[in-house]
Amino acid sequence: MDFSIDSEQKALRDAVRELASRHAPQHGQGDAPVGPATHDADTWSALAEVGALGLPYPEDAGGFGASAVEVAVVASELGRAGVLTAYAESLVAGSLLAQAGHELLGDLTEGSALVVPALAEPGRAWSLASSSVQAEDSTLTGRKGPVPYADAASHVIVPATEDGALALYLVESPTVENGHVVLDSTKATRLLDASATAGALAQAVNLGTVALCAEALGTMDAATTMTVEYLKTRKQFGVPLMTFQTLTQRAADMYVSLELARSTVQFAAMAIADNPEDSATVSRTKVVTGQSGRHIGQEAIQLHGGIGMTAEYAVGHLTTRLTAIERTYGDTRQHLAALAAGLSDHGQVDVLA
Amino acid sequence: MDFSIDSEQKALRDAVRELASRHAPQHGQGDAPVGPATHDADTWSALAEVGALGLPYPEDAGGFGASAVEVAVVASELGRAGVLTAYAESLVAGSLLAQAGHELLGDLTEGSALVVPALAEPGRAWSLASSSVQAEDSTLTGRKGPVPYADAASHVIVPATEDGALALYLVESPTVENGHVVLDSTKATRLLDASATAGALAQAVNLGTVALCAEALGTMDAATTMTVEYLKTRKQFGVPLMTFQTLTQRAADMYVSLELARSTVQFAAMAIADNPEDSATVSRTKVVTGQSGRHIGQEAIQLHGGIGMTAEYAVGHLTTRLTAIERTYGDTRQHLAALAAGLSDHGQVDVLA
Amino acid sequence: MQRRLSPDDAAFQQRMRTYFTTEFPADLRERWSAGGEPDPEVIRAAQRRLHEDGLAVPHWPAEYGGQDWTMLQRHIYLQEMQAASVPPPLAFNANMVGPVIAAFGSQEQKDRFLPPTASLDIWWCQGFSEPDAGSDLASLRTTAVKDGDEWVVNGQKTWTTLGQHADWIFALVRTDPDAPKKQMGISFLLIEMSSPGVTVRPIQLIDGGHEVNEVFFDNVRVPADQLVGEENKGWDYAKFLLGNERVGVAPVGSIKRRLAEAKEWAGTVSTDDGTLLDDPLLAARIAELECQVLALELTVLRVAANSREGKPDPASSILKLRGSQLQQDVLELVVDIAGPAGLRWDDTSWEGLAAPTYLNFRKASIYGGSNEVQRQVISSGILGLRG
Amino acid sequence: MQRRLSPDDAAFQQRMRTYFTTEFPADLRERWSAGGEPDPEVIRAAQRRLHEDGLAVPHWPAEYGGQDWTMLQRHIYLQEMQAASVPPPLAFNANMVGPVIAAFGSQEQKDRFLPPTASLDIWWCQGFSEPDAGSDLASLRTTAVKDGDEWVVNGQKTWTTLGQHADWIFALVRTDPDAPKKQMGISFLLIEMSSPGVTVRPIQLIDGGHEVNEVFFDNVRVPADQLVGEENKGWDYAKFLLGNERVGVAPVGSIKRRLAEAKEWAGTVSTDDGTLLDDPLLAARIAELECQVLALELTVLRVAANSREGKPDPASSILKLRGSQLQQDVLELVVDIAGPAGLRWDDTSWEGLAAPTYLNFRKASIYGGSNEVQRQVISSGILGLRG
Repeated sequence: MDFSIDSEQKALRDAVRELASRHAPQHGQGDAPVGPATHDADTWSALAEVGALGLPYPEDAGGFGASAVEVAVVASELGRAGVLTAYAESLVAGSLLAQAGHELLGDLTEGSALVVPALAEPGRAWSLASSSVQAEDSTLTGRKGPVPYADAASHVIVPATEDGALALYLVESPTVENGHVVLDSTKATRLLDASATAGALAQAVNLGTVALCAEALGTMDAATTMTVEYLKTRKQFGVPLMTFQTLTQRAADMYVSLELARSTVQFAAMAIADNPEDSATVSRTKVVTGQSGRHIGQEAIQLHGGIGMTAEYAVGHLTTRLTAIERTYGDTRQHLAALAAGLSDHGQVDVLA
Repeated sequence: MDFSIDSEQKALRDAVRELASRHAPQHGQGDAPVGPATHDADTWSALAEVGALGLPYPEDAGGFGASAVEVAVVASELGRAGVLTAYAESLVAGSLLAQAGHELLGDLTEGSALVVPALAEPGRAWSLASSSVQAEDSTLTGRKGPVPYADAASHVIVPATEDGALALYLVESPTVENGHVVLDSTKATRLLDASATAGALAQAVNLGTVALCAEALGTMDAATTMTVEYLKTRKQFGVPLMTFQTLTQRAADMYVSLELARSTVQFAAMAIADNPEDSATVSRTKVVTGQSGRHIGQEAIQLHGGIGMTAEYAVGHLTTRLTAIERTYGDTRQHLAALAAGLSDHGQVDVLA
Repeated sequence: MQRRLSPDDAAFQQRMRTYFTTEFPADLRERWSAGGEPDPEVIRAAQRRLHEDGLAVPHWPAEYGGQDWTMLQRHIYLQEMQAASVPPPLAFNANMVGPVIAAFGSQEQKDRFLPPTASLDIWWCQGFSEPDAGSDLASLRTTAVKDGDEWVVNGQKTWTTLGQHADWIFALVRTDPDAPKKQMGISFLLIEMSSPGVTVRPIQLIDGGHEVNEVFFDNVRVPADQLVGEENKGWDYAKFLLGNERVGVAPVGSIKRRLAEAKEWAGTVSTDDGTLLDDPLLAARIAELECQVLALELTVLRVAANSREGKPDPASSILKLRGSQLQQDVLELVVDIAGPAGLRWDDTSWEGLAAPTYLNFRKASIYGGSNEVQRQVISSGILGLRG
Repeated sequence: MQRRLSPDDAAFQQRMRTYFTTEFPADLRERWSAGGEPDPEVIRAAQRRLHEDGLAVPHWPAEYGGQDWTMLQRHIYLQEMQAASVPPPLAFNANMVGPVIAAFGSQEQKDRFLPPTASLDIWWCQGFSEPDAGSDLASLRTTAVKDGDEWVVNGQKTWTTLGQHADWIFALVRTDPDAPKKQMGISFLLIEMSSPGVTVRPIQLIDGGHEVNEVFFDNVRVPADQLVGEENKGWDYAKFLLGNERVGVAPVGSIKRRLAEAKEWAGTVSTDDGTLLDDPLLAARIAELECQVLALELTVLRVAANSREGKPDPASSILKLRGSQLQQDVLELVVDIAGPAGLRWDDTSWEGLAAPTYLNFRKASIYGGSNEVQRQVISSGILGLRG
């Protein structure tokens, strides 16, 4: 058990930090983009250039043979700078391509293909267990969405029902309407059959979830830092806000939430590097990150007051992103329910193994 | 909809307040009784003398023809003074006797009989739906408990299984071991048969629960008042504690919790006076009271610091009582689950009807 | 104590329900119910119609459109209006500047301003907050200097909600910079937005909307008869305006409506085992919110009956504090119900509006006196905890 | 970063587990595991045994019984000890006065006190808090006045945990009443409880137990060589004592054991549909607590690796704050699992101990630096928020 990062990981962190600061959204007087991001090809190319897109895949599959630990380093820096990208989506897709041994992975890691998974469905809660898309004769019919970054994607990966079980398909140049992928006897390539799909999806989404949690960690870190800075500099009633103990005690609680999330996210990255199927650790991390993110996101705005609500100031955008992350790849309630179903599998949660 | 109390109710409140202050536990240097109460015959006689024991039953059944509103007035005053009695238990029993038309109700209201319900069972969560006690030929066999005040009770009322359904029985001079009622072919009188038992139990426990919630309200009121007083008078770092905004903001939150509970408890008393079967309102009140009671009980000790932990000081005893009330007649989780099952019965919760 | 409505109040409730659900224009209700950024035309049309029917400003003096209702009746009116998704009368008019002019204005001001204020022929906005003041409202810097029969106003206001639609602004301005306390020396001034020197800059919020604005005053000349009440007494009027209401402080009806909608929506989202409404954890959370909203509504009813009308009232802080918390909790629930569908924002579906609406209402615990200020009012004003 | 233990650490873990679960006397573990008021004989016997086996004071200097372990190994040791319900070495000896004497005491004091402190042949208690001080420890009033070769002590201490069993007390006393700051002029004095003039009065807590005491000093004469370190530097030693540990501040192992027990207990309580462990709301709450305990344990491990040993350390405040909160949350869960059975208190069943134990541990967020003090340390010591 070792939480320290090595010199290569430090170099990666520094490179991505520099990259992220260059591509960070510019706020200031006037309107700014709000809400879900659109794909930015420049940022994406820059990520490809530093090798961030291929980190966790084996070298023989077209990746760089690093692990989820490096992925978390990258995602945290993106989160800290408020840079919104399809990083988590690309990781889910990449993991699936790698598990299928598909050659598209090379294009993905180079950034020339943007591949995203199409997992959500209209009118349905988050679930990996079923899909209303039907597969027949290498064609798919049905509707998936909303699919983040579908508009910009060169390919999507779609779980589809085939003979009553789930299989995974790759669709090139998908038809997208209002963020939804529309499939109407659409030609598709089968990536994985029913025997491999559930396990592959679980592993891929574990990786994507850890990336999201790491992004959330960076986002929380930035929100906490900005809030502390604001309390130090902003004056009210003639004195700095940090004179008000009721505010500083709440900042202390934010910091505690942040540090708990930090430990858990770093551990989760190590855990799935060690065992990609460790969904229980991923669920616990999603719960801790979700709760810390909600706490920090809400308090960051509240302690800033009105300025925190504005698109001209960064902190509200961080809360926006934390809000979205908590509802991506299963929300806190769903991960708790999954963990509750497995309570009897263990006495204590073992960390030191 | 009217929350004001009339002059008779005021007179009752003043009489019970005076009584309660006379019978309130005396704290001070040295040991004090802690935890669950034992029956105090003097306090009980005093309650009988002011008519508190017979309030909610019809006059023709041996009661005083008042309602749950008056019961709540009495219970709140007992709670405020920290006087622990079998009031809620006696109300559950009395309601059952009244519904059965049993003559023992007269002795109960006079205080000459102490009748309590035996509802809990070893190894079983709170439930009114079943009983492992078996009824056969007017005898009961099985074990109930712990039964608060069983040691002092002249009679207990026991739900028992008879031909696969629940019926209610009255047992005189019960055998009690370690607070549990032990029945071994014990002679018993049937109060209500299977057709009437479930409804009667629900009504009776509704009444007892409102009394408990009203007691909790008085308890919270006292705990909040003591905490505010402590913040005003206690000095630290050379200044009164109320100089610390982080403490006064928390006192404000305690007060909000108290006032929310006050409105809800008073409404619940009116609601079951109007419709004794309104279990949804009772469950909502139990939830609000449970949450407010936990919040206020925990904060009262925390804001007092060490002194709040001692048996020499009243506030910790108030927290002890709030802790017990939250787990009596179903805890917050169970009442929430019951309400969750009924969500589709209504669009909004209607108050103004 | 009495749980039931009296026959009179029950009849009143029925009358309100009938009016709001059958007589009031359904298209206005639908456009309001859809959510998203408020449409000024909907607000205008709704208030005109309410005013025609005597229901825009029932708590005003009778001669200017008021009704002689009890506090309970005012609660019923609000509850039924919100339950039916009727756009409420503009708060700046009906609950802020109107009552101030009615209580402290000259007869000329009343006659000039109250009728168009009630009918929304004048749209008012509020000029209280300033960039460097925040919760410390009294340290405002916008000045008004007397010059003959006019005041010359210079300075800047911010967080001016819907100011871009407004015809007039009621503003706190410093008229005596030498007053011994900062709360003294402030006056309450009515300023036409079309006056030369007034500039409005909309501020974008994190949900993308533009409901608040900065308002700049550059040598704006304001006729002296537009100062309300006494010179340098503006702080008293502002306190009156911010704290004199117990009814309507907590948007109970809106919260209840949204919670009922949330249940409906949860019933439409399928899960592997049924719908979200069958999920025990989600259902328990909804049940808990119903308990808490009940407690809030009952508290509104209970304290409203003992209202000290016309005076700043710390009990209203309980309602403001808890009302904003519960409103935020219910909107957060909706984001969870929307789930993955809420990751895409749009202006038309409940899922697409869920996250921006939740984010927008983080303002509820900041604007109009932050939750921290409300706790301060409770601890000092009710509990007597003075640090 | 590396998730797995190194082979060395894994072997160490196995060695500790084997020792605590098979070599350490089972009867002591059972008597400790039963809960309720601590039995001094169990504590004495356990620490003697641990000391014999070199496991009572592993973080002390090697010459006095310490082991040259890493922070991770110390965490593993504590975790395995707590998981096996082994009574931990008395904190006043092992974690408080021992390290202070080791760091600041004279060689004579080390030789005289450290061996019996490690073996619990001296049972120490703590004389810091006073009735009128509370969180403002530095305003203590107990005085020590030099008289020849002795200090004469007068005053009163309170919240002295297990003081009724103690042989010695380490006390903060005011030796210079004229010091310019109240933190100056305090000394750290070792006093034998059998000295004439020392009186102990146990204080009953709300769970009925008597684990804390008042200690009165009436002209108690203390030899001058029982003053630790420098005169008037006692405040520094107290700060060292209260804040120099990251490992062991949060009782992670105990919390985990209790949570695992809670699951077992929940599985024995039948409901209308199965057991409490099948109840979705209760199960989700347990799962949530497991997540939070995991986050705490990982934080202990992460920050322990960067420990600034020997200096007051604000990171330990995170662990103290969150450790006490989670301990309280888990004990509250047990009260809910006990349900109606917990309404009767007894000393023998888990149900009967549930409520008094929960109530007893409300102290965890008050004693040893309240949660408010910990937040203050975090906000000023880590975040630099100085009001």
